[in-house]
Amino acid sequence: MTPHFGLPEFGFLLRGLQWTVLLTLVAFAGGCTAGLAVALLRTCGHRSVEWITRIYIGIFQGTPLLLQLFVVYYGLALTGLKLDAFAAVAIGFTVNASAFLGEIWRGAIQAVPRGQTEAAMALGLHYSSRMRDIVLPQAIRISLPATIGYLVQLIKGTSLAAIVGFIELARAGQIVSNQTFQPLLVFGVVGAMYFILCWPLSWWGSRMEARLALANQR
Amino acid sequence: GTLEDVKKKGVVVIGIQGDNPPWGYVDSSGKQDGIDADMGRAFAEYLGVKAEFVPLAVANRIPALTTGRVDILFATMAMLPERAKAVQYSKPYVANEITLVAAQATPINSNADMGKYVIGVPRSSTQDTQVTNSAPAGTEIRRFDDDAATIQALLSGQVQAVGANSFYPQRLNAAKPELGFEPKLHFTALYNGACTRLGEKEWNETANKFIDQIKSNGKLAGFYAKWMKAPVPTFPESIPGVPFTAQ
Amino acid sequence: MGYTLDFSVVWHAMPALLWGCVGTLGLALAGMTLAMMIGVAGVAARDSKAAWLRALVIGFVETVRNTPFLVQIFFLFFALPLIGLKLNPTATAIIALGVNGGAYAIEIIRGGVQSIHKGQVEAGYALGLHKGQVFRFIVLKPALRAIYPSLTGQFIMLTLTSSICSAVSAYELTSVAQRIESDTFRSFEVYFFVTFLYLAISWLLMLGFAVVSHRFFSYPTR
Amino acid sequence: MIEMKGVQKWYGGYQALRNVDLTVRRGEKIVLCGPSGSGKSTLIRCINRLEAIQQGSIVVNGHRLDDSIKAIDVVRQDVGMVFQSFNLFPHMTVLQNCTLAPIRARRIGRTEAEATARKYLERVRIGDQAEKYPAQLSGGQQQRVAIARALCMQPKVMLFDEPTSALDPEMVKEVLDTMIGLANDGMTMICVTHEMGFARQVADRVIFMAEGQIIEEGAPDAFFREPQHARTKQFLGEILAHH
Amino acid sequence: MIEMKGVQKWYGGYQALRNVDLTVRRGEKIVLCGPSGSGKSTLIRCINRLEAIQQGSIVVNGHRLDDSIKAIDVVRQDVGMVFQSFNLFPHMTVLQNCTLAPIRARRIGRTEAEATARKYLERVRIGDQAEKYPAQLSGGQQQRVAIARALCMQPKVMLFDEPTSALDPEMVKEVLDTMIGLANDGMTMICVTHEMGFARQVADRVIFMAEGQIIEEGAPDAFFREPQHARTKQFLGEILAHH
Ligand SMILES: Nc1ncnc2c1ncn2[C@@H]1O[C@H](COP(=O)(O)OP(=O)(O)OP(=O)(O)O)[C@@H](O)[C@H]1O
Ligand SMILES: Nc1ncnc2c1ncn2[C@@H]1O[C@H](COP(=O)(O)OP(=O)(O)OP(=O)(O)O)[C@@H](O)[C@H]1O
Ligand SMILES: [Mg+2]
Ligand SMILES: [Mg+2]
Repeated sequence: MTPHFGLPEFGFLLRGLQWTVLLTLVAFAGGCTAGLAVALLRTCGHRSVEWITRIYIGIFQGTPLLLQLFVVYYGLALTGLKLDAFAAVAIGFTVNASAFLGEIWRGAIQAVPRGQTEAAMALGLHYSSRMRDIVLPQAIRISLPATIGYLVQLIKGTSLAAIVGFIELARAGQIVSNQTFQPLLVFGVVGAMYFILCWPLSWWGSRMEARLALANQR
Repeated sequence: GTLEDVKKKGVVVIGIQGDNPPWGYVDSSGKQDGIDADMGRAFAEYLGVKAEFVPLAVANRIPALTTGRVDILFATMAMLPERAKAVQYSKPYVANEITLVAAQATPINSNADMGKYVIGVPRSSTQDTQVTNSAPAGTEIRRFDDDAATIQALLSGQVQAVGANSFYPQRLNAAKPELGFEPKLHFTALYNGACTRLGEKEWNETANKFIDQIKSNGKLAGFYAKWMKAPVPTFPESIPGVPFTAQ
Repeated sequence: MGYTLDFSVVWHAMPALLWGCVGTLGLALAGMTLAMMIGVAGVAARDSKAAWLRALVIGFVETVRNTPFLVQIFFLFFALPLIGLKLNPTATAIIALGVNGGAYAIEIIRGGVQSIHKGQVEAGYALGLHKGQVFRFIVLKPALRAIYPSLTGQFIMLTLTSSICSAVSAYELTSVAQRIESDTFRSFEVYFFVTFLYLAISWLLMLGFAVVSHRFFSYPTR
Repeated sequence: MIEMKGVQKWYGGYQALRNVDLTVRRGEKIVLCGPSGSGKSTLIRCINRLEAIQQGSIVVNGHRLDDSIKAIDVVRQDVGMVFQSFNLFPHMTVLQNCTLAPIRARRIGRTEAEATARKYLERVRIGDQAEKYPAQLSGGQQQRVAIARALCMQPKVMLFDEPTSALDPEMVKEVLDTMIGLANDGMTMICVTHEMGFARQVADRVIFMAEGQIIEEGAPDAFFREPQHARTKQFLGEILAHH
Repeated sequence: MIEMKGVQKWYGGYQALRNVDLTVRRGEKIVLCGPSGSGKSTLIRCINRLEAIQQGSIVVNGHRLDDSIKAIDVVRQDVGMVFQSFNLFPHMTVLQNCTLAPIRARRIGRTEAEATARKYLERVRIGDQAEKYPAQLSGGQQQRVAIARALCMQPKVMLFDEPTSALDPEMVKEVLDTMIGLANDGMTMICVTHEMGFARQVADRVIFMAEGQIIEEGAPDAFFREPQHARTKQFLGEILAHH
């Protein structure tokens, strides 16, 4: 009845880890796409559009992700749009990520010196070329550390998908802990797994940040 | 969807608990197991479709049903009048006893004694309702997300007693036999039923017919022997405030 | 499906929900205070001469930043009793929030100190000020001003993170909401409204931060 | 070539240009000077519509600048601009800096664009640096790349906004020499600068601005020898005092 | 007043000062010039111990600079420094900038410190700006505040590191005038600058550095008229070419 924490349990956690990775990838891909749109709208120059985007960002940054998932999961179901849990979570994470990434990238776009845009305009380049060839490549470089930082948040945030029934890493940990009565060991292993997933990213991010800071000093 | 939709799709979506052995839990190989899982599989077989399990946290069971995310709940749903206002119960298929469990050394002999201790319960569970109603005013009741955290809280000493179902002692003693966990107070005997949405007659009738069938053909006795190590008890003909059939 | 929205349950539960807001704000503010203390102490330790102390701080920061809050708070709640430290859920929650926020604060404050132009520090030394005086009078205020947005942003996140403290039965808005939901089964209405309450809390906090910023950090820059 | 008439420009409540009239003939070289904040940058930025004007008209090479995207496009392709702070694109090599606009805006093929770019890079004596990134060049080299980049669009007019003032003293000369070469080739130029040696050497006219207005103008010799206005005298006095 | 003997300074493996000897008498005014990277800043930063030296000795006003905090303290109170980029404290008003060090380092009372500060602010003709923040001032005004701030510590020597090179041309004069005033009052000064007019007017000696060494020195007239070294000639040629 009460197995000890052994290989099968470890395997179970690993399967949870797979879900964590998958959810992260989906959320990040969705968030990047939508976030780019948010960032562009937020810097488009039309007062009203910028304000609407700003409120959108404010709402999703100002409420817990946990509750956003609840509302998406139950709220969309009420409108008759009955998505499976995966789609609901994907939408929830995407929307949340788009707000955070949108804000990060807005900052980066605005951090590209104004002279760059002016030089591009003076050369007769249009908005699409200015963004694609001049501003975004530089903005992405500037925003990379923050973007990676957010990716780490996202990985950790996927633990909240448990509330709509996903057995991802954190939930798997709870289940195993409940079966084995070894919470410290189990949460230790779970924590270590998150750490192994996140730490290389964090490390990469801070290295990038240090390099950028160095480049800016010059 | 409707019963017809389900049959057409060939899959019935069943809400179940994911981490509450031996009722409903996911085992280490990722398979849904427990007495509720066996019930669910038997039900799917009865319909002639495949079973798809959605593991739900305690607090999500009813919303998942009412918003149509699952077709039916076999999810340790105790039959309580206030819940019957939100969901349609079937006839009972399993019995459960709600008690207050503490270590042997903890002297609790009456409801009034609960006031001296910190009591843990899983939030929004039957235990929560029972302990909240029986404990003297001012008792410190801590509510956790699920049975797992509640049991953990008792084991780690964060609480001194927990509102328990029939299986808590067994699991607590497996973890720390030296403390000799035992039921101190008996609150109520409860019966669990399958849940469908209110007003959906067809689902309710089907569930009842299914339960009648496994009671008579010995299948339920098999589940009981496997999970409860006990014979099937006699179920009441009616429970006040909890209709078994859709009006 | 026949589900009609009914927000009256939310209305009836209003007092309880508002008390939940108070609980959340209390946890958040206490957590921020602790986080700030850990942050400042951590920055000092991070640049100390003792290698072991630096390694300790780095290890602490990396561990906290790379594991989920849920795992951290579980660990604190179930592990601290093993060493005989049995804290109530509120204390656990505050410590968990403080430790989590503190790790981020260390990095943010450090960035702020580093962002101060070297010339400022040199000008201080050239005027005959000592190391401590240079930090207190010349570095601190501009550094705090530089990091104010990220620090307060992190504190807003901390406030939202406190919703996870319901997992160890701490008293705050989400746990209140879950109680109400389980009494009424009106999940969507309750969660929708509670989401709105969080929005109000975080916007209120932002307003507060803006006022503080205006009061203490409003000197003109180019 | 360029005709500004009654141009008025406000930044919010602040009037940066007051009723400016200016005509520049083809091939003419104009040097614009004046105290800081007098509106020199604003004036030349209006010519290629980096700033919109509120009143008056600007006609460049026969095209009247209005709000239409088309007019702006045509004018920007005819007008090259060099900034004080170079504004090279740091993530592109020198060659890419020079070919981007011809390829994207003029829709010229890459091979042709690169050939043109190399020609102009040679012209500013920096042909061997084509594969480097801006950060790998000295300030003077960067500014010459910026000039080549503008030339690659084969503009009819070149605008310079204090092209040497961000340079170390030792590098000023190489940039000025490049500009003198350009002037000798007959390019129409408007140049904001305080390099009075340069003004003497190439300018057809020196224009002095103060407080958003053109105060005085004249051939360099006359302008420096006997400035008419008190404001001009004061300014020239300060500029030349400690040289 | 200042005596440097056999000073050697390394940044890691790079030697920034090579065997520098320099004696400055009380009241003497020295102008230091030389190409970028030649070690001018490094030299004067060693004098108030913003940089530590690896070999040689520096004696300032009778105090030998060693690693002791006390020696550093005494010397820093005797030596005022003005930086190229002003380095005013942005979160303090002009007056607070000027009183901070007297109050904290010299432990003078606030009233007295403010009186002194106002005196020196008047002296640099900026007394009416005392309540403003640095960001609200022009570059020239900021630099004058920086000078006043240094003077408030009543130093015996003033070091200037290219005090005018971050300024717009029009503002250079006001700062140079302030420095000339200071020189005429008899302050001992070491000044890194390329303002040759200033050097001619006030310097007792001009010192030319290259590659971490003092190459040549002399009275300004002789120095500019007939520099001895090829390196000096080349440098002066470039500096003076387009003026
Ligand atoms: N984007 C802007 N918003 C508001 N005011 C501006 C803006 N750009 C310039 N100004 C103001 O317009 C006036 C003219 O500015 P402009 O840059 O044209 O001066 P300038 O003659 O080029 O000076 P400088 O020699 O310092 O470059 C200045 O007072 C300036 O403060
Ligand atoms: N902190 C440092 N670390 C390493 N090298 C340095 C440092 N500071 C200066 N150097 C090097 O020492 C040399 C002398 O620098 P210094 O700043 O004294 O030159 P400078 O004569 O003042 O030049 P400039 O006219 O550009 O200010 C240069 O080659 C410089 O790169
Ligand atoms: Mg300008
Ligand atoms: Mg220097």
